[in-house]
Amino acid sequence: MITAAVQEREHYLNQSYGLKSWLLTKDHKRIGLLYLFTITLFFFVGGAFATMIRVELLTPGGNFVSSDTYNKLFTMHGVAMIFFFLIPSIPASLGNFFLPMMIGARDLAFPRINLLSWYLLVVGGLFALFAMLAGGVDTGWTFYTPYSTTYSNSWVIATAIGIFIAGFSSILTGLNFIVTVHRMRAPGMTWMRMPLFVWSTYATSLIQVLGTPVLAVTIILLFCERFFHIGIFDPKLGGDPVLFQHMFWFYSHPAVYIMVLPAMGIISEVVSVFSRKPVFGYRVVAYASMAIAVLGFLVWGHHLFVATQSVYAGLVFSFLSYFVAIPSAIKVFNWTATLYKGSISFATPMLYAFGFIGLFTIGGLTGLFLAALGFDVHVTDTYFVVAHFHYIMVGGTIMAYLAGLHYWWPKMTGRMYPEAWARLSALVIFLGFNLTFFPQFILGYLGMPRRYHVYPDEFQVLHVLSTAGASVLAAGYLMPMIYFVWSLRYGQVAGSNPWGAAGLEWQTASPPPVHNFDEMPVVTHEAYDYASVIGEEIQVG
Amino acid sequence: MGSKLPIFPEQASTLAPDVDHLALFLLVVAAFFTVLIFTAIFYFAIRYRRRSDRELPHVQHGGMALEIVWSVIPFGITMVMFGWGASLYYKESRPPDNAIPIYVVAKQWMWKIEHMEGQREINELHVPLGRAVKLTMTSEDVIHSFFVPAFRTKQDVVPGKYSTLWFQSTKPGKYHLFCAEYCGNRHSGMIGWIYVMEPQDYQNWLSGGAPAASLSEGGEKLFTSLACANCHKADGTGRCPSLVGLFGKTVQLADGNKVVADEAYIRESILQPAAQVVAGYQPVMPTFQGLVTEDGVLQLVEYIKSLGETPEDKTRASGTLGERH
Amino acid sequence: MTEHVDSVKTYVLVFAALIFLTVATTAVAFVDLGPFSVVMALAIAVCKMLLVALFFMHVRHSTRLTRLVVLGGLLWLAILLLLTMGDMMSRGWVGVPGR
Amino acid sequence: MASEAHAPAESLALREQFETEAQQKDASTLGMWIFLITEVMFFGGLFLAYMVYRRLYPDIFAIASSSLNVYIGAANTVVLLCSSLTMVLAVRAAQLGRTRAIVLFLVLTLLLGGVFLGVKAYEWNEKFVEHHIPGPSFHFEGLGPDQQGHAQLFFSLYFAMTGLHALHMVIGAGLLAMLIWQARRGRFTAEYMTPVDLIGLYWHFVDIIWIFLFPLLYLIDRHLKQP
Repeated sequence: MITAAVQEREHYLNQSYGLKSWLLTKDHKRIGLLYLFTITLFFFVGGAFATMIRVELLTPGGNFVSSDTYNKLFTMHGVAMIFFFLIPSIPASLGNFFLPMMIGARDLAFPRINLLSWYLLVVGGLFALFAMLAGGVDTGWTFYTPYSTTYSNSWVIATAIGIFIAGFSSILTGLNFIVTVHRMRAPGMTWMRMPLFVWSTYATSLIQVLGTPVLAVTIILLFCERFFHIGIFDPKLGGDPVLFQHMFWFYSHPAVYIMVLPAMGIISEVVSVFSRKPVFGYRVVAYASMAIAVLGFLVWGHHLFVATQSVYAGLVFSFLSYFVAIPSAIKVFNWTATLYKGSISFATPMLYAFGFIGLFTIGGLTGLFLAALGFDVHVTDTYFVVAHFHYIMVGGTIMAYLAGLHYWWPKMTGRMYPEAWARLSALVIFLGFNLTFFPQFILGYLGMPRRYHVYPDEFQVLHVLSTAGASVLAAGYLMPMIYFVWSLRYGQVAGSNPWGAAGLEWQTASPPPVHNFDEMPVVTHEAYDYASVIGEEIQVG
Repeated sequence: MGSKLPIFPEQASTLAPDVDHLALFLLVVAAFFTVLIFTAIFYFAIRYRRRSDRELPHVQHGGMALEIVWSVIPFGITMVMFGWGASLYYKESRPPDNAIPIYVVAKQWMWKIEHMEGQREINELHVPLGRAVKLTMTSEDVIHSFFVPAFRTKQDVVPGKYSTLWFQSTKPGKYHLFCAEYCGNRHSGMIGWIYVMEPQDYQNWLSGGAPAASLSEGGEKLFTSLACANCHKADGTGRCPSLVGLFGKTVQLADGNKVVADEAYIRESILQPAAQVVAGYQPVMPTFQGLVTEDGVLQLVEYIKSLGETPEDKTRASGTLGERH
Repeated sequence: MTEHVDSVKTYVLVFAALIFLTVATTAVAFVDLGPFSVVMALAIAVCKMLLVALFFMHVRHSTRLTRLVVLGGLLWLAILLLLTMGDMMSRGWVGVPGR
Repeated sequence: MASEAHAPAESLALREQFETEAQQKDASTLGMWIFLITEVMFFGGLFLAYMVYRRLYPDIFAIASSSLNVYIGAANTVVLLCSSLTMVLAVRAAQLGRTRAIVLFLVLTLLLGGVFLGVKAYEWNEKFVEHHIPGPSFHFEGLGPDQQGHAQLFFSLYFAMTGLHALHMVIGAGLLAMLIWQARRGRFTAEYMTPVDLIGLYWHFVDIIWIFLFPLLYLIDRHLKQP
């Protein structure tokens, strides 16, 4: 290390070269990057489908693609985005890279299983891609029976197998993280000293481990019913299609929290670092993550309010749904309070974090609309729902993902991204996003059902606005793609701690050495102790 | 055509204003918190912007009092939302006793509608203004969903069972009917119109055309052609229980349970007779699954309902869901 | 490391209890207990599960974390079963088909 | 029991991401337990479907269940319990570092697992002969056409549950074979026997699943109708 020049220093990227050194790596940082490539690919696959959907909806007549194609487009958009982008997005890429570093570990507890998880995601993804190329699947990402088992003439089985395999990837990642957090923390890293990103990723892992197996068995039953013609949900035999919906949403509602909890973790990190203050109410925010993970399992029936679920079950699920709103609200209030009397920097990650808080607030509040039974009956299965979950998943998860990517980019690559371009992209994405999805709330309230290829004329103006927003949004997403690649070669060399952050991951070199730390860190103070980094204390405000 | 930019959907049922009031309340709450958060972020971000790279704000740890305030107050507000939404939902799920019964069979990709008087419509539903209407619905293939935005109501239509939806219109006109649950290739073509008519016009419409037979008359024909009466003798001497006056009664089953003889029970008894056998009888009835269409089942149900009524009642088109708790 | 080694005798006794319970559950299934036959069958199965988990899987010597994991798993299973069955059981309570 | 000399193989067993062997063993054990919890939820979905349909069609489930041979089922339960006993004895032998005993008990466990699967295959074949395989050719004697579907639901669940259970047994057998091979080469000592311990946990878990499957599938209201 004393061999001077930065380029000479050995780190995880230059320690070995060649395809084999990547495909057989057990280094969590390299696996994190492998995930990053994979999910970026699926993001653009899903994005291409989204683009075609928005082009089709420019006109009410359905004259860009056929209805069959349109149905496949929205199904494959959902499958690609949810199972192969959003669910692995933050935990498997940034989480993989930084969770061990943030708790001062050399690696995850089971590095080989970690590599296996990535391969499972790739194999699952290949099945899904095969299904898409071979002719597509048209059941909607929810695979409701009996349409998916009996009536659809598309590649349901290949897609289902792909999701099944990707599910195991998710389970193994969650298992690995849980064990790592329990058993691999550095000396002195007590639970109450863990960064909030670790807390939220831990909570996410619990959901992955407890929920995903139910999806797996549901897919097996779906497979048996479609392939062997033995009906479990078949109404012709006396089976109950609503049972499928229960089993599907037992996983798929908590899956929403798989997507958004790690996003919340990133926001906690970013808001703290760029206000240079510990997160207000650290303990409360940490416990709120756990509360969301637990309560998130009690609310799935709110997807079934008009599905012939019993009235009483509807009441119970609506009641419980409001409980899960509270920890989310607490988080938003705490982030806002963190800004108070802080030292606030407008660096790109912080701009994305502001975007997240704003959009997540709107997404969360419209969730309250949907949990209100009498109102949900009107707007369920309309564009109101579409807008709501895009505010959470795109406005929430993707904004936070980009915040995290900008925040940790210097650590991962050793290079800075171009700040001006990055700020511009944050602004463009925020504006494009709102223009795309805000009109959809109104569309839904007006009664425009989702998954419609052809629609009545009176909805056209709002659809045109939405499509216009989508093109802005698409441009916004291409910008980071371009300047990140550019920065790998031309970006400024980043120091080990460009933001003045206090986390352990910033106490080692950028890019980090193979085993993360040259010597085992010993933690002596709480997370977000900026005094130890900045040195002197200057009163502001 | 495309120049319109509507913001509020039409209100055309008794339920619509209720839903809109709830929506307004939700909107006010949401707007308040959105503005609160946005303002706070903007204000703090500008007021406390970083002025020097070395500055370090004074650390203040959380305040429990604040945490409690901003969890308890939102919780209280959400409980209002829950109570309001729940009471509306409960109201939506209980059709009034005097609602006009109409039957709906959904299939890929059309709505088949049958009136008590025998009129059949496809993708159109004519209803009289100001009368409560109760739809009993089932599907022949996949799950569909009956959605009328102007009435603010929606209900999934599931194969293998009945579901119910009711509304009472308040404004004459023509309203969209959508299928809201994705059902395959021509999902977006599975749409239609609800015509709300002045009662007089509705009567004219009902008597116009020449319906083959009323729903229960059709059921009677089926009852005869399927030879149901050979066992289900009206005087109760047959091998199977008499069906006169059955509808709406509580039936004692062979397995000791009790069940109310509603549409779902009668449907099940036709298609799966051995599932719920009446006490004192043998499970000798064959299934009619595959022999009777969903429409046919509905006709039989209506015929059996009509058996329980006195002749005067029979002419009156009214619901028979009287003795429900 | 405090590895606890149980005696062979313990294991054989547990095994004998398991065999006994298997015979008992089979025998009791032929007796008409009405609705309690399910309860009985499940109660015996739970006893057997406890024996296997506590003795064969060494839960009784395990850390608090392991016990928490086991209890957590069972709790989540209960959530899945109870909330879904809650819907199934309460269907038809308002007396309107499909509600 | 820790009196035996440190074998060099043992320190090789410590992977680089861990600080100590105790940490590694703890991590592996915790990982295994969490994996078992995912298995609980996996089978949980099947148990849920079973509960729903048994509640909807209690009589048909009782009739369909009585077509299963309760004595074979009970005997197979005993076989599986025996295999659990031999498995736990193998773990005990590993704790004491007795290599030959480990191999002996593991081989016994594998054999008993094989017997269980053989009996299961015999039962499935019987179902096949009786047309009790769900699908177009399904037919259950003595039930009306309207109840065939409900009986078919029972058998769909029967095959899904016992099939997935058997799949877990097959995987377990594969793991046992691997353990036997490693044990014969003297891989395991009193200090390093984590794989034996973990696969033991897995095997007992599969046993527990069967402990529930047996009464739920074979023993519904047997008093109604003698087999």
